[in-house]
Amino acid sequence: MSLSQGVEAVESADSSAAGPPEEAAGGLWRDAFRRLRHNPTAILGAALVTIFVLVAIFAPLLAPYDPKVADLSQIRPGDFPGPSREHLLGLDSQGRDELSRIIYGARYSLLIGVVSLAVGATLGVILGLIAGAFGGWVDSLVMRLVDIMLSIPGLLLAIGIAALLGRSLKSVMIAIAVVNVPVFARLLRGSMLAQRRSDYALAARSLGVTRSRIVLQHVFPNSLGPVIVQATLALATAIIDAAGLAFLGLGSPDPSIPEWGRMLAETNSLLATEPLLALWPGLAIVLSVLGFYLLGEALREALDPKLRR
Amino acid sequence: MSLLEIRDLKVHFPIKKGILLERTVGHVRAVDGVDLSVEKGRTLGVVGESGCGKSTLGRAVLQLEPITEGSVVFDGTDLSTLGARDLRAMRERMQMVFQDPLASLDPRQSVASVLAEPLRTHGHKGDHGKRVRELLDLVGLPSTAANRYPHEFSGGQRQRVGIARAIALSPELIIADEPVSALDVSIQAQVVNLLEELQERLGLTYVVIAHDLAVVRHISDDIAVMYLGAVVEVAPSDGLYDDPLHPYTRSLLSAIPIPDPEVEDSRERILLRGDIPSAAAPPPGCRFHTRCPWRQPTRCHDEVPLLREPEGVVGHTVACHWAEQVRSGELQPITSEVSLMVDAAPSGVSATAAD
Amino acid sequence: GDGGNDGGSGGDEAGGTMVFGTSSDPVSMDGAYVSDGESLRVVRQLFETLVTTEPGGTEIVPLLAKEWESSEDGTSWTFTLQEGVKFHDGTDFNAEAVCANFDRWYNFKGVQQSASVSYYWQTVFSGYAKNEDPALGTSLYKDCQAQDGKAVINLTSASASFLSGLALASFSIASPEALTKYEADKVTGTGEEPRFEGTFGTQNPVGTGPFKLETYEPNNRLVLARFDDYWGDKSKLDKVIFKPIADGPARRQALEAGEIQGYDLVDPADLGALEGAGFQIVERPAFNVGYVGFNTAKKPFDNIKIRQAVAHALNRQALVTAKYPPGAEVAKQFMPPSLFGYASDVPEYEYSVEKAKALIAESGVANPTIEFWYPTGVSRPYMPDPVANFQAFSADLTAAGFTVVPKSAPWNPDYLNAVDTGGTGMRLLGWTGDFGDPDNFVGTFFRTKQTAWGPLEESIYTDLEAARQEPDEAKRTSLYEAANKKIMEFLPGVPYVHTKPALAFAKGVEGYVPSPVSIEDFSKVSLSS
Amino acid sequence: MTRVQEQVDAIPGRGQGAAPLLEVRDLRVTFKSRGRRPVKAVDGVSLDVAPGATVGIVGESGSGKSVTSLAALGLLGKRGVEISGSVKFDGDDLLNMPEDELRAVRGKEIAMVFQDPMSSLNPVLTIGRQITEILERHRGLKGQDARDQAAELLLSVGIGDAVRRLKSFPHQLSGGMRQRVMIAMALACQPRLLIADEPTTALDVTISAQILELLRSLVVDSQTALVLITHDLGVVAGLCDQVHVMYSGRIVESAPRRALFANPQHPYTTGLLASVPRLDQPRGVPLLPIPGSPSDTLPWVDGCAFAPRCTRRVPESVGCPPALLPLEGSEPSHLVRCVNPVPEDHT
Amino acid sequence: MLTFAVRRLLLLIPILLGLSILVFLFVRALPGGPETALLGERSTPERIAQVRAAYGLDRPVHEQYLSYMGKVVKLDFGTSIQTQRPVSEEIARRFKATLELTGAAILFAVLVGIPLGFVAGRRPQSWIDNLSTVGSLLGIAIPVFVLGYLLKYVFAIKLGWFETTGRQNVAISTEHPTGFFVLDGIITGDLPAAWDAFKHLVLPAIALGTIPLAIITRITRAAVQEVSNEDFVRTAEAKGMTKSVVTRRHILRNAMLPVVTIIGLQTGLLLSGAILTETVFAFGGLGSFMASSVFTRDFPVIQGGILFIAVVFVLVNLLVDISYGLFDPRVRNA
Ligand SMILES: Nc1ncnc2c1ncn2[C@@H]1O[C@H](COP(=O)(O)OP(=O)(O)OP(=O)(O)O)[C@@H](O)[C@H]1O
Ligand SMILES: Nc1ncnc2c1ncn2[C@@H]1O[C@H](COP(=O)(O)OP(=O)(O)OP(=O)(O)O)[C@@H](O)[C@H]1O
Ligand SMILES: [Mg+2]
Ligand SMILES: [Mg+2]
Repeated sequence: MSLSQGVEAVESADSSAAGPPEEAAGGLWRDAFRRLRHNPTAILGAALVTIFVLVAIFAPLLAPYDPKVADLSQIRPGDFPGPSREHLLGLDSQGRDELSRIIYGARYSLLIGVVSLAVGATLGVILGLIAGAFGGWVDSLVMRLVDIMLSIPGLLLAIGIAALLGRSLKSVMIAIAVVNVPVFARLLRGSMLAQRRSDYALAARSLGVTRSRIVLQHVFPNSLGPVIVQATLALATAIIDAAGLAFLGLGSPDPSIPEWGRMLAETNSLLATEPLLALWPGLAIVLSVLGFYLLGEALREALDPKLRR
Repeated sequence: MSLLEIRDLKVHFPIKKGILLERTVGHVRAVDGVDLSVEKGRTLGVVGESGCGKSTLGRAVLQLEPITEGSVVFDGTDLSTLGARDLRAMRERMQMVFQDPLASLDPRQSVASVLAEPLRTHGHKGDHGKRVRELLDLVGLPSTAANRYPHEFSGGQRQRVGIARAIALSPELIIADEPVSALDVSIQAQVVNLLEELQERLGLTYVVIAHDLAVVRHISDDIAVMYLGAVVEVAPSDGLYDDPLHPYTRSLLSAIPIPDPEVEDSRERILLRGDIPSAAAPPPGCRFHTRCPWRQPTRCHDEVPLLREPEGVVGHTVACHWAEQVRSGELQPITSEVSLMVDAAPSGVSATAAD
Repeated sequence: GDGGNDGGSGGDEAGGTMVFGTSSDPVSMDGAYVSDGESLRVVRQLFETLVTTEPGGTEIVPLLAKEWESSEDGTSWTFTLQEGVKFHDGTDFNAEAVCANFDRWYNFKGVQQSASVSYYWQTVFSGYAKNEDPALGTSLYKDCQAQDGKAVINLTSASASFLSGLALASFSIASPEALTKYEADKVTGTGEEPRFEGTFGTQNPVGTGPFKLETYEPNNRLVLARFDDYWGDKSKLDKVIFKPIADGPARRQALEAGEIQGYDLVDPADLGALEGAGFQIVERPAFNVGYVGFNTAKKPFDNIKIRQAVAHALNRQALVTAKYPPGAEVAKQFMPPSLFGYASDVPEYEYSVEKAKALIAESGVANPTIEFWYPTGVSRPYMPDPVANFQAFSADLTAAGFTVVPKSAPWNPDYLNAVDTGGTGMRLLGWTGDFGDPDNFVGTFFRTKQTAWGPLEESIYTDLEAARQEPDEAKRTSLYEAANKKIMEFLPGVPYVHTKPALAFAKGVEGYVPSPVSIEDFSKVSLSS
Repeated sequence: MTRVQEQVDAIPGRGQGAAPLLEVRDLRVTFKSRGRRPVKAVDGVSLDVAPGATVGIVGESGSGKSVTSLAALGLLGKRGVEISGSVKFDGDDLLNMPEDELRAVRGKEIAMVFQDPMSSLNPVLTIGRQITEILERHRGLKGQDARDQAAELLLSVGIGDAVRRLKSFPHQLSGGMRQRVMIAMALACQPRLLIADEPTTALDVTISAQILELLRSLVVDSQTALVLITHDLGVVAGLCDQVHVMYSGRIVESAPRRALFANPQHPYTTGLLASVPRLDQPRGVPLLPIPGSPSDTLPWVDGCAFAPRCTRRVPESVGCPPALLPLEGSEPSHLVRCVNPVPEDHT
Repeated sequence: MLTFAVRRLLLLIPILLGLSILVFLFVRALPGGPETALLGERSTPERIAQVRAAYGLDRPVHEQYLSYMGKVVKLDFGTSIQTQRPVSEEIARRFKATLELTGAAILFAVLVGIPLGFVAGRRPQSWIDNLSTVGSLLGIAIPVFVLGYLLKYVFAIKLGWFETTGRQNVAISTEHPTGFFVLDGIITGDLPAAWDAFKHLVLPAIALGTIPLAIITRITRAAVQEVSNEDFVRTAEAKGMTKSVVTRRHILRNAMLPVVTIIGLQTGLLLSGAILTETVFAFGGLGSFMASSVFTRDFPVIQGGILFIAVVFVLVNLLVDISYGLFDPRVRNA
């Protein structure tokens, strides 16, 4: 049989097999994205996250008042004016507009989440990359370090680091970042080890591609899927962790910064008298965290090789 | 001189155990003393059952697996003497096609990038895009395929991409490890034909590894039958089916179903007992003796048979002490009533079944 | 709730068990080693001092000493002791025992001399027999003699505050036998780790108080039982249990749930709600001051105009109204009005943003920047919520044109450490009086030069030292009045509040008498159901 | 949305004597999941299995072989699946049977052996437990009785040292042995019908030969009806009485095996035969591949699903789907679904 | 299995060594340093020098480290600055509280999470599945301390069912032979005491157990869904097994494997949560103690405590791995 016949056959097959044009082309990620678009969970998550990000960006336009300007005149111990027409969510314990603080809070919470995640994930990925790329004793060394970090409860580690660096928003972010490092390192390394054993890595070797190139061009990008999923989830937990640190008295030394975790932590004594003040930041945290989690879980599903054709 | 010369090749994987410091407590003898040679322009088929070391052999030839002992001489160069840089350069001349076409393609690389990678790696100048289109044409894919990704193709098309990658550098030797076994039956032939066609056009030398004897026979000039890490028989393709010398080859041939009721109903079937022994602890003597229906009380269990040309046969080697006797019918397989007892007594029992 | 009385031993009507929520376990029950309120509260129930304060006041009244007299020059004090008093271990209380205790304190060595270990001895008596730290002064204490059942204590110089100081729980008389037996002084080796190896302070405190220790399970409960051989009026309660609950809101919830019958330092924000829910609120007389302190060694606080600008910028009244319970008042000077020596005509700095701005302009400091410190992890009577105070003041200062750099640290040790080493330019702090003497307020702050405050006007130091030594009550009063004026002119800080700290009790708890100096006796408390 | 079928299919396997044991009529299975186009996995399959008969179903991956058998036994679950048609076993309609009754039939009257013996055995239970549970369930055997019986079953499928083997876990056995265990389980209650879904595909040739031999001797000899699903024409050639060839959810050709191999009529069947190399033929015979891939199909409503790959494609192939009917002049039991069948002398 | 256990325990040695060095350096890097903690409010340079000498802080760090490790080997971790009692004693007592709390939390999470996840996994997209999804996401998103206050407010103060603080009514005098209060009550036959300790345990355990509950529910759900599609489940169905046998014996047992792993991984998370929970409920455990030790620079406690926690962490994971063998014969025979 002739070669041309094969070509023809395939081409004829092409024309008949091609689905709707939107499904015709695209890489792995585009494929995952396509699947995300059909997933209501992902849409809900993405919507929540989008709202969150938009609020953070446009806070100055949205907030009716300056979140830091206090007016003690209406405040009495254990008695703060609740929601009213001027202040939709009422006043906080310092006589500031709660709504404006919640709106600005999106900025700080996003900032904490993104910065701590960026730092933690980057360091973790670098460690994981080193371990996964070199293997052998380098791998053992890195992994023992990771084991050590993992054997300290995360919050305790964060407390320690925040204590070491002194009180500031920066040290909170670094503390949360450090807690994330071993998680990302281990995740990436595991996923790289699996990818390194794959046939396409072997194929690249047989082509004579250098080891560093195989690792950086093939193995590493293909190992990033779980890391990205984890990143979404870590973004969510960073906000909660910041709240925990604030509860324990670690956080920015400027208490007028409207950061949700701190706002929530500070209302713990008001829960019985002014439950609404705890409700707003609590709701904000829950919704944004929910958004990231839903997105993360949907992404996990979309990237799951088992669910791929 | 042969293009590829494999001499007493051994690949042993250490089995590690230990509490803190790992000790090697044994070896999986995946390939255990293989001698083979392939002439330029010819095709060597390697068959054998799962786990017998076919893939390991293939990878070891391409230096993708650390070699324990022996040597691989390619076009007069002993590959193990090459440094990393020279070896990489040498890879231009020998390539591999993999069993699972999807797994062997980086899911994030477009076909164009897959095919351009070898060119880039080996510093080929010129228009890579043109070469990519050429290659796609050569393996029968439309040039529109270049911008697509592996998961968007069918199995057969993916394997075409894999083959295109292998021939991108115009190698002399291609090792194809189960190139069709992951494909649907109806398209296996497409790929087999493509391989043959390319060999003709480009003057390639093939080592084709497969467990499907029929496919191997179709494509190969010579066939090596492997059992538990060792080659037990090497023969020209036509000779093997007509005149199988090794008891294992005989059983293998008889076990392969043939899509013809007439043949199936009439042919004699030699059923082997039990499973393949572990490659970590191969039986002493002849590796096959635990399952061999022609097993003899002497020699088989204590003397390792060497690959040899039995009397009266030319160009056909076999590793069996009793090859002549088996061939002449002097020795008959031990038969009994259809017995399905397969893993108890070590004695070889086989069943002849006829419908 | 019904939890409190379960399992109590009392069948008799007057008895019962009261559970009191504390913020922490006592550091030690050996009064000589402690200075924190939670420890002293327990020590008060187990031990007694020679003299004490009147219930609810600061006047000195007899306790283990029936009466006392001092020599003309005020250096020799003779205490006539109660008779028939027994320690919990059955040994007799007598003059020898008194002297043994004083000599023990006087002869503290090594780590025992650390200010954090024997703080009040240093406050009242300055030094020891052999000072190991040259910075410590000559000891006020000379010796003690037991004469005819009386204890005679000789001092090296006269001290007006000696007698009121003796009411401090740190000068509780312990059983000398028990002190030896339970190795109270065994603080492992000089120069080795400061390990309190003896069990006197942890498991075997033996005093003469109305209660004796029954069980102490750190972190869980500390149970005191009535001492049946008590020389005075025996306790009405069978038992008092101190339950540590570090978290403030958790204490409140425990009271609401009926798990405890009382707790101290109620958050002002909770007062209304608790009262509304039928709990009793008991207020201590205001005997404290909350202030914003400057370090005059640091710029820009070396500039009097800046200090004055800050004083005018702070809206103290607004803060006190918003964040302190009713009854709190804006402070005008560094001691409470109830104390003698309080001056009626100190300079006042009313809230005025304009004046503040004008003063800044006058000061010549362009764009004054202030490092403003506040503590975390602490709630004090004078600042129940430091963060709230900080935020309010910080906003005021910003409004007046200051740039505020927020600084904070955990109360202990970081914040206090930063204050003491002079690291804080401007800080939130305050003071609760230990005994009824102005020296315990202004004297503590300004009698000696302290790094925390930086250099003050020299005459303030000398004036306060003279006032302390002055034996004549009337003269002392006017000396302190003058000093207070001078201080408020110099303005080393801005006092802003005197507040009435509150305790909350469940219904049925009766007879708890709050004291300005926290000398409060649980044996007078009774439960009615 | 389906066009009314104009021609009526003949029933493959019918008319071979006794009343059929299994009677499948117009079985249709459609998978529907959110956000995807519905998949018609099985589209109007009808077939009969006579008592004691051995029936082969051949077809490529995805042709609907497994789904047919799973649907018949109610093993597809309910979510996202639409099943229509009828499946009668010994006269009882399996598709409409109450769940409990169906469970009583499965394993007892109808047993199954699946393709992958590793994943088809529960990894955390001993094989003894997995055999005895079926004895408990359907034969009321308990304790030692059940264990004795299980050991006997193991012996009967050729596993020696059965008592000890009962305590093994699946991962401790080789692939061949696992498949024997699967067969032992299937035969535990002497079912009247055994459905073996690619029972040897995952195994080596020599082991596969053992298993097929085992099936032959146990099933065929005991008059158990066998439905053998495979993609290997060689396997059916040696074992089956009647063979059904499936393509894209439909039976495209159905014949007694000798007739099928001697005279294949559907282009797909011929194509399949011509595309695999045969050991018994000279080496030089060229392979004639079927172009395209199995996923290149027309929706059935538009005609023959094989048309895109078919070399004998004629304009009529596209349009109304052809019916499954005997060709004029050939045996009535040889049915084909093609508008342009392969003439007898094609080779 | 035994060599596996021994191997894991030996792996603990490098971890502990590395950890001890890191913690040692950490403590010495803390601003202020341990001497501040010791001296408190009134420190002078002279006294600082004195204390530094007393603690050997003026010696080279490696010497300090060696002498510290010398004591650690004898299980002497020094004296707590906060409480003036031996660190080992403090840790031991508080750890029992933490263990009781975390144990109860995990029990709660497992007992509720597995059945919930199971039902959700068997009936995907049903109302109970959606409820469990939303519920578990909420559970993950609510900070532990908020939940703690909330639970107390509703169940202790408003409804009066449970207690808000501590581990047992302080008026109850009972023996504590084991240090686990509920167990102690049962052992000594003092059932009211056990009941009371239980009432104290419920709310903190729920607060702490909510995140693990959420995670276990999610994992169980996913595992059940995955296992339900496994071939061997189809085999069991084909064998005609009853529905309950299929779900229990075949699906649940296999679905437990990832759940067991997750339970092990929760240890770190639980100890983190315990810091907050113990604070809110005044539970007197190790977590809140460690946190306050960092704040107060109680360096003997920080050093000893972290080593101890690391050992616990590794042991728990070892235990999980071993119990994994109980569920999975493939691991057992490996
Ligand atoms: N990296 C490795 N480490 C240890 N053992 C190995 C390794 N690779 C292969 N083996 C073992 O070597 C033996 C031969 O394996 P190989 O993959 O070469 O067999 P094969 O003939 O290709 O089998 P198949 O047909 O299943 O692909 C097997 O027993 C296998 O388990
Ligand atoms: N649960 C399912 N959901 C959606 N589609 C399914 C499902 N199960 C099977 N299919 C589809 O039904 C078609 C027929 O599948 P089936 O498993 O019956 O094929 P088969 O002939 O047994 O193939 P193989 O040889 O690969 O086992 C395929 O296209 C498959 O993708
Ligand atoms: Mg292989
Ligand atoms: Mg199938």
